[in-house]
Amino acid sequence: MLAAKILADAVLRQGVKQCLAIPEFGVERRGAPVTAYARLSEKPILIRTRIYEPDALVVLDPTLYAADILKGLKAGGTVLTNCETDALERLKAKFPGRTFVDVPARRIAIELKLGSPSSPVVNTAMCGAAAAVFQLCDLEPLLLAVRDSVPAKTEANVEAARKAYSFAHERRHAPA
Amino acid sequence: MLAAKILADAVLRQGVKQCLAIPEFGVERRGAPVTAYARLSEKPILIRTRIYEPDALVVLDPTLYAADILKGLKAGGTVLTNCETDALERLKAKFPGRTFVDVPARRIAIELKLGSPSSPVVNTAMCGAAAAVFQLCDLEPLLLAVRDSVPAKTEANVEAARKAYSFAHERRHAPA
Amino acid sequence: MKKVLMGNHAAAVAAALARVQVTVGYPITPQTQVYELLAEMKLNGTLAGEFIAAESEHSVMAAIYGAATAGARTFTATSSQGLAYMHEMLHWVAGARLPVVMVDVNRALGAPWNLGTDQTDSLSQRDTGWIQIYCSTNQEILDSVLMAFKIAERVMIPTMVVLDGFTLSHSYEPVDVPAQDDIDAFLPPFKPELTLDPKRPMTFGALVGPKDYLRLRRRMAADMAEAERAIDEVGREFGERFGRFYGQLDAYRCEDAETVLVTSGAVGSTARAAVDALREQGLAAGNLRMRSFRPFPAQALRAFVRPGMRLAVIDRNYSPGAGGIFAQEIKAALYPRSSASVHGYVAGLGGGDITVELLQEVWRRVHDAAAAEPEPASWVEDAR
Amino acid sequence: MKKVLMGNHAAAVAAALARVQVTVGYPITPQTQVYELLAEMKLNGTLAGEFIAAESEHSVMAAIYGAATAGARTFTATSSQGLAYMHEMLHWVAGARLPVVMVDVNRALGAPWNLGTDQTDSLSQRDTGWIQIYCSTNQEILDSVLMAFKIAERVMIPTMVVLDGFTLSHSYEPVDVPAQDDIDAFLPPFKPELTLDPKRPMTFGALVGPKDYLRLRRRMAADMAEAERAIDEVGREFGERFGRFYGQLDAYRCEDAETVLVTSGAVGSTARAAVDALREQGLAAGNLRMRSFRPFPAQALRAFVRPGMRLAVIDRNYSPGAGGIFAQEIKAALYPRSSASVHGYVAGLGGGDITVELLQEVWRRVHDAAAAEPEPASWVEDAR
Amino acid sequence: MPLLEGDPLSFPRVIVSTRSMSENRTGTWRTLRPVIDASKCTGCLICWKYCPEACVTLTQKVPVIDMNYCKGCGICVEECPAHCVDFPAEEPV
Amino acid sequence: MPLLEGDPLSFPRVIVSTRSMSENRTGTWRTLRPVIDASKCTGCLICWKYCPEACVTLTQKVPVIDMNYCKGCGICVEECPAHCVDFPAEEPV
Amino acid sequence: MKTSIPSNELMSSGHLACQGCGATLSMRYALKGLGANTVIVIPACCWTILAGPAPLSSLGLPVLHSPFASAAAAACGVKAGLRSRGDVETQVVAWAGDGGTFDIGLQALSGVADRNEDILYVCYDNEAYMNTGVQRSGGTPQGAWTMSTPGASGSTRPKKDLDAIILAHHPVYFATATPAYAEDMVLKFTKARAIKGFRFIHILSPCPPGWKSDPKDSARLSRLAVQTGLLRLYEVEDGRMRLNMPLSKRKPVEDFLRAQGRYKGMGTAQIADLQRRVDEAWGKDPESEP
Amino acid sequence: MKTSIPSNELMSSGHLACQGCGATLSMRYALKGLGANTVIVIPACCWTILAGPAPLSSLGLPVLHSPFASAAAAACGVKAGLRSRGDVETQVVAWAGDGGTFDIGLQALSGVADRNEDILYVCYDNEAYMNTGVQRSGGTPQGAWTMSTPGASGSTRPKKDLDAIILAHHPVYFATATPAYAEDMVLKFTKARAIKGFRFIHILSPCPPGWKSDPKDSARLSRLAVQTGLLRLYEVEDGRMRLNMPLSKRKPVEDFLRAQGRYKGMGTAQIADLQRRVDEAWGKDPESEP
Ligand SMILES: Cc1ncc(C[n+]2csc(CCOP(=O)(O)OP(=O)(O)O)c2C)c(N)n1
Ligand SMILES: Cc1ncc(C[n+]2csc(CCOP(=O)(O)OP(=O)(O)O)c2C)c(N)n1
Ligand code: SF4
Ligand code: SF4
Ligand code: SF4
Ligand code: SF4
Ligand code: SF4
Ligand code: SF4
Ligand SMILES: [Mg+2]
Ligand SMILES: [Mg+2]
Repeated sequence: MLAAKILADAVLRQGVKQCLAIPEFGVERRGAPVTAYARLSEKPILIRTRIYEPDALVVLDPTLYAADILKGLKAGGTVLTNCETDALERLKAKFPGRTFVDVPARRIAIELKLGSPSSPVVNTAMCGAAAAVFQLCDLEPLLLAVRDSVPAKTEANVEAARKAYSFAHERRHAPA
Repeated sequence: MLAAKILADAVLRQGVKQCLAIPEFGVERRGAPVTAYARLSEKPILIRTRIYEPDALVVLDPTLYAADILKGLKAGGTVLTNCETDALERLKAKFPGRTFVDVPARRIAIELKLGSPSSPVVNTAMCGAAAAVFQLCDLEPLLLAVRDSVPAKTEANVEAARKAYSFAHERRHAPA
Repeated sequence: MKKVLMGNHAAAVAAALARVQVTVGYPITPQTQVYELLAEMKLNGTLAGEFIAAESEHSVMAAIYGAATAGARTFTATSSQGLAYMHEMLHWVAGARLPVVMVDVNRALGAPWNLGTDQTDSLSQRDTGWIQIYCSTNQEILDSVLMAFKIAERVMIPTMVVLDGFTLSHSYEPVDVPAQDDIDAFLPPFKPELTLDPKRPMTFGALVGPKDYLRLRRRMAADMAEAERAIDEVGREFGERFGRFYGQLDAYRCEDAETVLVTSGAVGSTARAAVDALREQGLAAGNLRMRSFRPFPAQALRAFVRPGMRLAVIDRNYSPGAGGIFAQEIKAALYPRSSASVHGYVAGLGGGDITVELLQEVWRRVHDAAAAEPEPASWVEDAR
Repeated sequence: MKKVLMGNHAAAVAAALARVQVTVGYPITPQTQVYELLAEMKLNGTLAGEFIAAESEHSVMAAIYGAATAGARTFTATSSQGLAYMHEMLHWVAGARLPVVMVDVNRALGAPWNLGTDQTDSLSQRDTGWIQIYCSTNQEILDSVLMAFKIAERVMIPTMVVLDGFTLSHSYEPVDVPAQDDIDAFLPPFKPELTLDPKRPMTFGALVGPKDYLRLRRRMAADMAEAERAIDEVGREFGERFGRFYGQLDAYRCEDAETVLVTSGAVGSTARAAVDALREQGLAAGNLRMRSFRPFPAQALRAFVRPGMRLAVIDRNYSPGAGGIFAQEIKAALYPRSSASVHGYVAGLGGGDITVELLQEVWRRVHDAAAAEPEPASWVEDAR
Repeated sequence: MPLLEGDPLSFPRVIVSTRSMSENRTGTWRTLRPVIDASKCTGCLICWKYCPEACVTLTQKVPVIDMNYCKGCGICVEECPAHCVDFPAEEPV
Repeated sequence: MPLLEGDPLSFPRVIVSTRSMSENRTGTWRTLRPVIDASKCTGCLICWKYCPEACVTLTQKVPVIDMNYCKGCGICVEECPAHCVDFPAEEPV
Repeated sequence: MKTSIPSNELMSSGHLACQGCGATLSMRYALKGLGANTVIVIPACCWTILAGPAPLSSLGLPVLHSPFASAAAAACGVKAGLRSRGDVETQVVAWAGDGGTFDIGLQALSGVADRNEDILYVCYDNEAYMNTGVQRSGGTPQGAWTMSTPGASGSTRPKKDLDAIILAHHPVYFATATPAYAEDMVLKFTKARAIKGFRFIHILSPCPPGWKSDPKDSARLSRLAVQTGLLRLYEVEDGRMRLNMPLSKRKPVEDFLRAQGRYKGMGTAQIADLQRRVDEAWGKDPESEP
Repeated sequence: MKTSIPSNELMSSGHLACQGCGATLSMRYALKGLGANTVIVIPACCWTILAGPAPLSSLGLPVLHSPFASAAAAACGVKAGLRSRGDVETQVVAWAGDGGTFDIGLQALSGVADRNEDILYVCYDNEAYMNTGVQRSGGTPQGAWTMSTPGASGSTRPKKDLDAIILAHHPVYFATATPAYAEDMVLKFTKARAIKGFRFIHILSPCPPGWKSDPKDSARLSRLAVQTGLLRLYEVEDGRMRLNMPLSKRKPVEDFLRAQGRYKGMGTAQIADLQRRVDEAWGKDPESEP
C-alpha cells in the first residue's frame, strides 16, 4: 500500500491529475501476496471500488506470476515487472498483446541495502519505475513524495526510486 | 413483598378471588421503609400499576406513621396497624372516617423469636391479621401459604400467622 | 398446577421445565430472582443441567455461546446495563445461529441511573438478530419461555423473552405450571446438526468473504421470515396442548374499533382495562398487543389494519433522534399501503406508571384529533 | 494545504487540529491507523493533549466518559466488534450528555469473522443517543470530524463520524488540510458549564425517578431536533469558511430526477458516477446521499421528496427481521404523507463491492418496476 | 391532561446533585433508640467515631446523637467502653 | 443480473470449515529456497521439528521439503546442526 | 478529642445505607484522610445508592457515577481530563465494591494498574454483590452463604486472592484496612493522597444483611477479622511490605464466624480447617504477604 | 527419530502465518501433546487468520472462533455444554494471544480461574497486538518498539506480570514454554491434558514482523530468551514450583535484544539496566517464581 500512497502523493505534487489508491480489503499477512488498486484521472475520482479490468499492472513480487493476476488486464495494457530472468520471456509468450516492462528493482534494493537479501524491499524502486513507465509524474515530485512518506532509510529509498525511474524512463524512450 | 406474596398465595388457595401483588419499584435497602400493593378481584386482574387510592392499608412498621402514607386511602377505608400504644388513638383522631384495626404483631413476633428484639420480623403475623381483617381467606389456606413461602423458621411463622389471624378475626367480630 | 409466582420465578421455572442443559447467570436488578431461583433449583436438583455463575454479562453470553455450539440447550436472563454489556456477544450468537433463549427484564439504561421498567434496553438490541417476544402477564412469561425454545430451535435464531421490570418481574400472581410430561411432549430434546465434536471436527465462525457473508445474512432473513410463521404456529400448538393460545399479535375488542391502543408488555394488560372502560362509555376502542417485535410482524400488522383506523402507539422506550421505536417500525411496516394513521406516544420511561386513566386520555386524544395527520411523538405522563 | 492522506489519517489529523484534550484508543482493523497516527502525533507533539492507550474498548469509552465530564474535549475511534464492545458505554455517555466525538470505521460484525465494510456496526447503535454522520470521501472525513466537535458541543450530544472500512479508511487521496488558525477561528475551545470540580462539588449520573428520567429524555429529544438544525448550520458555516458545504442531505442531479439512488457513505461517491452514466443514457437519475442518520433527517427528507418519486435505497447493512435500516427509517419518516415509493436493496454486506454497474442495474429495476408498490428488500450483488 | 407541559428546553440536560442528603431524615428507620447516660460518659468519642450515620456530634462534652438521622444500629451501644448507652424500643410517632 | 439467485434457504445457516487448509499452496510466498545437501545430512530431524509450515516430511532418511508449502523462512537453514541446508534465491515461475 | 481522626465530615447524615453499614464508615474515614480536593468515581454498587438520588448527595465532593465494569477506566479518564485542563492537584479516587473489583471491573483495573495511572483505587469489600441482594462474588469467602450459593455449604470456592493480583501489578502504594481500625484507615488514605501513580486500598467492610449479622456488631466483626488473623492489615510501598497490626495472640476464627448467619452452614470440621490454614499462614511467615 | 516429539500432525501446512511464525510452531507442538480429542477456542488474534478462512481449516480438530474478550468464558461454556451432553473426556483449550489474555480477555480469564473451570488456557505471547499490525499490549516489554509506542524509547511500561496474576488464582497446573524447547513444550501439554481443573500455559512466541527479526531467527530467539534468563521455563503444580531449565551460565541479554529491530532504541545503559535486573532476579532466588 505504501507504494500506492507514494504514487498518489507524487501525482498530487505534479498537480495535473487526481489519484485515488485503494487497497485490497481483508487480511494482510507479512509475506503473503497483496493487491492494491489506483485510479488516475484529470477529473475528480468518484468511483471507489476495486478495479476489475485495469489498464496497467505493477507486480512487486517476481514469484507471483503463477497466480492468475494478469487475467483481468485489458488487452493492450502494460505490465511492470521485476523479473530479471528469462521468466519474463515465458510471461510475454503467455500473455500476448500486453506490453511488459521489466525493472531490476530487486537488484537496486539489495544494492541499497533495503530489506534483507532474503526479502528485499522493492516498493520504492517499483514506484519510481511505475512513475516513469505510466508517465504519472516527473522525477522531482516523485522523489519528494518518497522523502515524505518513508520515515526509515529515507535517502536509500529516494535513491532507489531515482535509479528505477531513470532505468524505466530510458527503457520507455528506447526502441521497443 | 413476602407478605404480599403470601397473601396472594393464600387467596389463590381459597380459590374464589384472584390476587395480584405488586412491589414499589426501585431501591430497597434493609431497614428503609418500603411499599407494596395488592389487588384482589373475582375477575382476572388486568391493571398492573401502583394503587393510588387503596381501599385498605397494612402498615408493618409502627414507626412509620409520620410519613404521609395514609393520605391516599379512600374515605371509609380500613387500616391495619401494629402500634400497641396510644399513638393509635392519635392516628385515629388525625384520620377520621377510617377504620383502624391494631394487631400486636410485634409482640407475637418477639414471643416466637422471629427476628431480633431490635428488629422483629412481623410480616407473617401481619399477613395473618390482614387475611382475617379483609376477609381474604380462611385460616387453612393462609397457613399453607405461609408454610410454602417461608423456608426458615417455618413453624414459628405459621404460628405467628395463626395467632394474628385469630386475634384479628375476633376483633372483627367484636363490636367496633 | 396453579402457583403464585413472581414474574422472575415464572421465567426460571419455565427454563427448568424446558430441561435446559446449560444455564449461565449474573445478578442485576430487577432480574436477580431469576438467577437466584436457578441457583437454588440447581442445588436442590430441580434444574438438571450445568449452572455457571459468570463474572460479567459479556462472559455470560460467551459461555452460552460455547455451550450452545457444543450442542446444549441454553438459557440465561439479564436486564438493562447487563444486556448492553453483552451487546457484542448478542450479535455474535445470532450470527452463529444458536437457539439460545434469554429473558430480559426491562429496565431503563443510564446515564443517569434508574431502575424502573423501560423497553429501550431490549429494543436497542433490535439489530442484533434476536427474536424478541414481549409478555404481559406472569403466565405469559412462563409460556413464552417454553415456546421460545421451540421457536428458536426451529429457525436456529436466538430468542429474547422480554418482561417489564417490577411490574411483572416482581409482581406475584397465580400461574398455571404445566406438568413436566406435557412439556416434554411439547418440547423434544435439542438435537443440533452441527456441533463441536472431535469425532467430526469442524470449525465455527471462521473468516468469510463478502459473497458468503451476504448469503449468510440473506439466509438469516429467510429464517426470520420463517420465524414469523413459527411464532404463530408454535403459539397455536401450545394453545392446543395447554389451552392458552399465542401469536405475533394479540387483538382485544378490535373487530369494530375505530381507534386502537397499540401496546406491548404489561401495558397490554392495563390497556384492556382502559379499553373496557372506554367501551363502557360507548366508544369504539380496541387494544392491539404486539407480542413479537423481531421479526417485526409486518405482514400480520398489515392484515390487521383497516383503512381509516387510527393507531395510538404507546412507546415505553425512546430512540434519541428518531422517537418511539414501536411507532417507527409500525409506520415503516405500513408504508405506503395503509391509510391508517399512526400516532406515537412516549410514556412511562424509567418506570413511570402507564395508568388506565392515562391510556384513556391518549385514546381520546387520538380519537378526537382534528385531522388524521400524525404529529411527531407526544410525551405523556400520569401526573400522580 | 493538500496532502495525500488515507481516510484513517484524515480522521486523526482532524482530531489533532481540533485540539482534542484527551484521546483514548485501542487497535482494531480497519481503524488501527487512526490509533497509530494519534500515538505518533502524541510523541512528536502534534497532538497536544493527553493520550491513553486503553486495554479494551469498553474502557476506552469509560475513560472518555471520565475525561469529558472533567471538562475535556475528547476523541476516539473504533470499528465493528470494538464499537459493539463499548455499547453499554455509548448509551451511558449519551445519557450523560457529553459531546464526545468518535470515528467509527464500518466493518461487518461476526459471527462469522469478516473484515469488510458494512454499516451494521454503526447503525445497530441507532438507539444509543449518538449523532451519526456518514462520509463519502477522505476530505469529508476530515471536515466532518471538525464539524462534529462544533455540533456535539452545541447540542451536548456525542457524535459518531462514520466511514467505510478500507474503501475510505485505507484509500489514499488528496485532502485539503486547513490551517490551524482557521480551524481555531471555526472551533473555539470547549467550555462546559458543569464539570467535576472540587471547588463546586456536584454529582453526575445519580439515580433519578421516572418523572425526571422522562423529562431528561424529552430534553434529549428536543436537543436532537436542534441537532438537525445544527448539522445544517454548522455545515453552512464550514462552507463559508473553507469552501466546502455540508448538510444533513446531499442531493446530486435530483432536480428533475424521477428515480433517485439513496445512498450513504462511500457508495454515495460511486453512485454519482452511476448517475452520470445513467444521465448520459438520457435517464432522469439522481443521487441522494444521507449524510446524517441520527438525528434522522425526517423533515429534510420530507421536503426533498416529490410525489411520485421513486427512491432506490441502497442498504449496506441489515437488521435481521426488519431489513435494510435506511429503507426502514426512510419509510417511517415519510409515513403517511408521501406518495413516493421506497424500494429497499441490501447490497455489499461484509465488504462486497457496490459497483457503478450494480447501482445502474438497481436504478433501472426500480425505474422500470411495473407498479410503484414496494416489495420486501431485494438482495443484490455484483457477481464479479 | 397527560401531555407533558412546558418547553422541553427549559428542563436541564442532566440533573446534578448539589443539595445535601441530610435533607433526608433517616430517623424514621429507627426501632431502637440509643440514649447516652451522661453521668457515666467519659467523653472518649468512640461512639462518634463508629457511627455510620455521622450523626453523633462533638459539640459538647457528652456527645449528642442527632435523632433526625440515627437509624438505631446500636454500634455506639455495643462499642461504648463505659457501657453508658441504653437502647430502648422506639415509640411510634 | 444483480439479484441474488437461488432459494435463500438452500444456503447453509453457518459455514463450517471442514476442508484442510493444505488446499492453499503457500509455496508462492517463498523468495529463497531451502535445499538440503543429502550428503551432509545426518537425519537429525531438527529441520522437521522447527518447520512452522509442517512441510518437512519424515518419510526418508534425508528429510524432504514440500515446496508446495515451504515459505522459505530459513529456520531449517539456521537450525540445521550439520549446516547442510543451502538457501538460494527462488526462481520466478 | 481522644482520637487522631479529623473531625470534619465530608460524608453527610441522611444517606440510605442499611443500619450498621461498614461501607459508610469506610467512606467516612476515607474522606477524612483524602480531604475535599478529591473526585470520587463510583461504579454500580451499594454506594450508587448511598451517594444519594439526584439532586441529593451524601458526599461533599464531586462524584461521578459510572457503569459497573468501568470504575478504574473512568477514573483514569477523569484524571487525564483534569490534567489536560491544568489541574494536576485534584485526587481522583475510584470507589468500588468487591463485585466491581474482583469480577466485572477487574479488566479495567488491571489496565489502569499496568499503565500506572495516577489514581487511587479503593475496593470496599463486603464479600458479595450486596446491592442486588447478596450474591456470590469473587470476594466471597469459602463456606459463606449467599443467595446464589444458597446451600448449607455456601460458596465452594475460596475467596479470590485480589491482593496478590494487584501486587503483581506493582502499585506504588497498596494497603489493606477495615473500619474498626479507623485511625489506621485514615492514616492510609492520608498517605495515599500524597503519592503519585497507581495506588490501591482494600477495605474489608462489614455488611449486616449480607453477613447476616446484627447491625450493632459491625465494628466488632471488623475488629475480629483482624484479631483472628483472617485479615491482615498491611501496606506495600515500592515493593516493601509492612505489617501494621502484628498479632502476638490470635483469637479463634470461630469468634468471627459464629457472629454471622452467613457461616451457619460451616461445621466444626470446616472451621477447624480454616483455623489450621490461618495458623499455617501466620506461622509460616508472619511478616510476609498473606 | 531422534526426538520424542510425536510425528502426527494435527496442524496442516498451507496456513497463512508469516514466515517464521512462532505461534504456528507453538500450536503444532501443543496439538502433538494434546491429541485429537480436543476442542480449541480462539478469540481474535493472529490465530483467527491462521486457523483458516471458511471453509478451510489448518487444524484437524473442532475449532470455535470467539470475540476478543471472550476466550476463557466461551471455553468454559464449551466444557459445560459437552459435559451436559455426557462427554466428560474432550479437552477444551482456549488459545489466545497476549492481547486477548493480558488485556481484553483478562476478566473472563480471571473468572474462569476463580471458578476452577476444567479448561486449559494457553496464551501464546508474541508481546504485542500482532494481528492488527504490532501495537503495544500489556505483554509488551519495556523498551520495545511497537506502532503505538513508536518512539526510540519504545514502550515505557514494563511487561505486565501475567504469571504472578495467574498464579494468584492457584491454578492446578501452570507452565511456561517456548518453541525452541519443543520437547519440553510437548511434554507440558501432555501433562496438562491429564489434569482436571483450571490449567494455564504461557508460551513466549517469536514473531518476525512484530519483533522486527529475521524469520530464520525465530527458533534462535526463542532459545536465547531462555539462555539469557529473560524467560524461565518452569511449572507450578499444586502450588509447587519447578524450574525446568536451570541455567548454570546465562548469556548476555544483549544477544537476545540485538537480534530484534524492536529493541533498536534501547541504549547500552538500558540494556545494562535490564541485565542487572535479570541478574538480580536469578541471583536472589534461582528456584523461585520469576
Ligand atoms: C453491567 C452490569 N451488570 C450488573 C449490574 C447490577 N449490579 C449493580 S450493583 C451490583 C452488585 C455490586 O456488588 P459489589 O461491587 O460487591 O458492591 P456492593 O453492592 O456489594 O456494595 C450488581 C450486580 C449492573 N449495574 N451493571
Ligand atoms: C473487541 C475487539 N477489539 C479489537 C479487536 C481487533 N483485534 C483483533 S486481533 C487483535 C490483536 C490481538 O492481539 P493478541 O491477542 O496479542 O494476538 P496476536 O494478534 O498478537 O496473535 C485486535 C486488537 C477485536 N477483534 N475485537
Ligand atoms: S445507634 Fe447507630 S446510628 Fe444511632 S447514633 Fe448509635 S451508631 Fe449512630
Ligand atoms: S462511647 Fe460512651 S463513653 Fe465514649 S463518648 Fe460515647 S457515650 Fe461517652
Ligand atoms: S524454509 Fe522454513 S518453511 Fe521452508 S522448510 Fe525450512 S523451516 Fe520450513
Ligand atoms: S536439520 Fe540438517 S542434518 Fe538434521 S535432518 Fe535436517 S537437513 Fe538433515
Ligand atoms: S447492603 Fe451492606 S454494604 Fe450495602 S448499604 Fe446495606 S449494609 Fe451497606
Ligand atoms: S504477525 Fe507474528 S504471530 Fe502473527 S502470524 Fe505473523 S509471525 Fe505469526
Ligand atoms: Mg460487595
Ligand atoms: Mg500478541
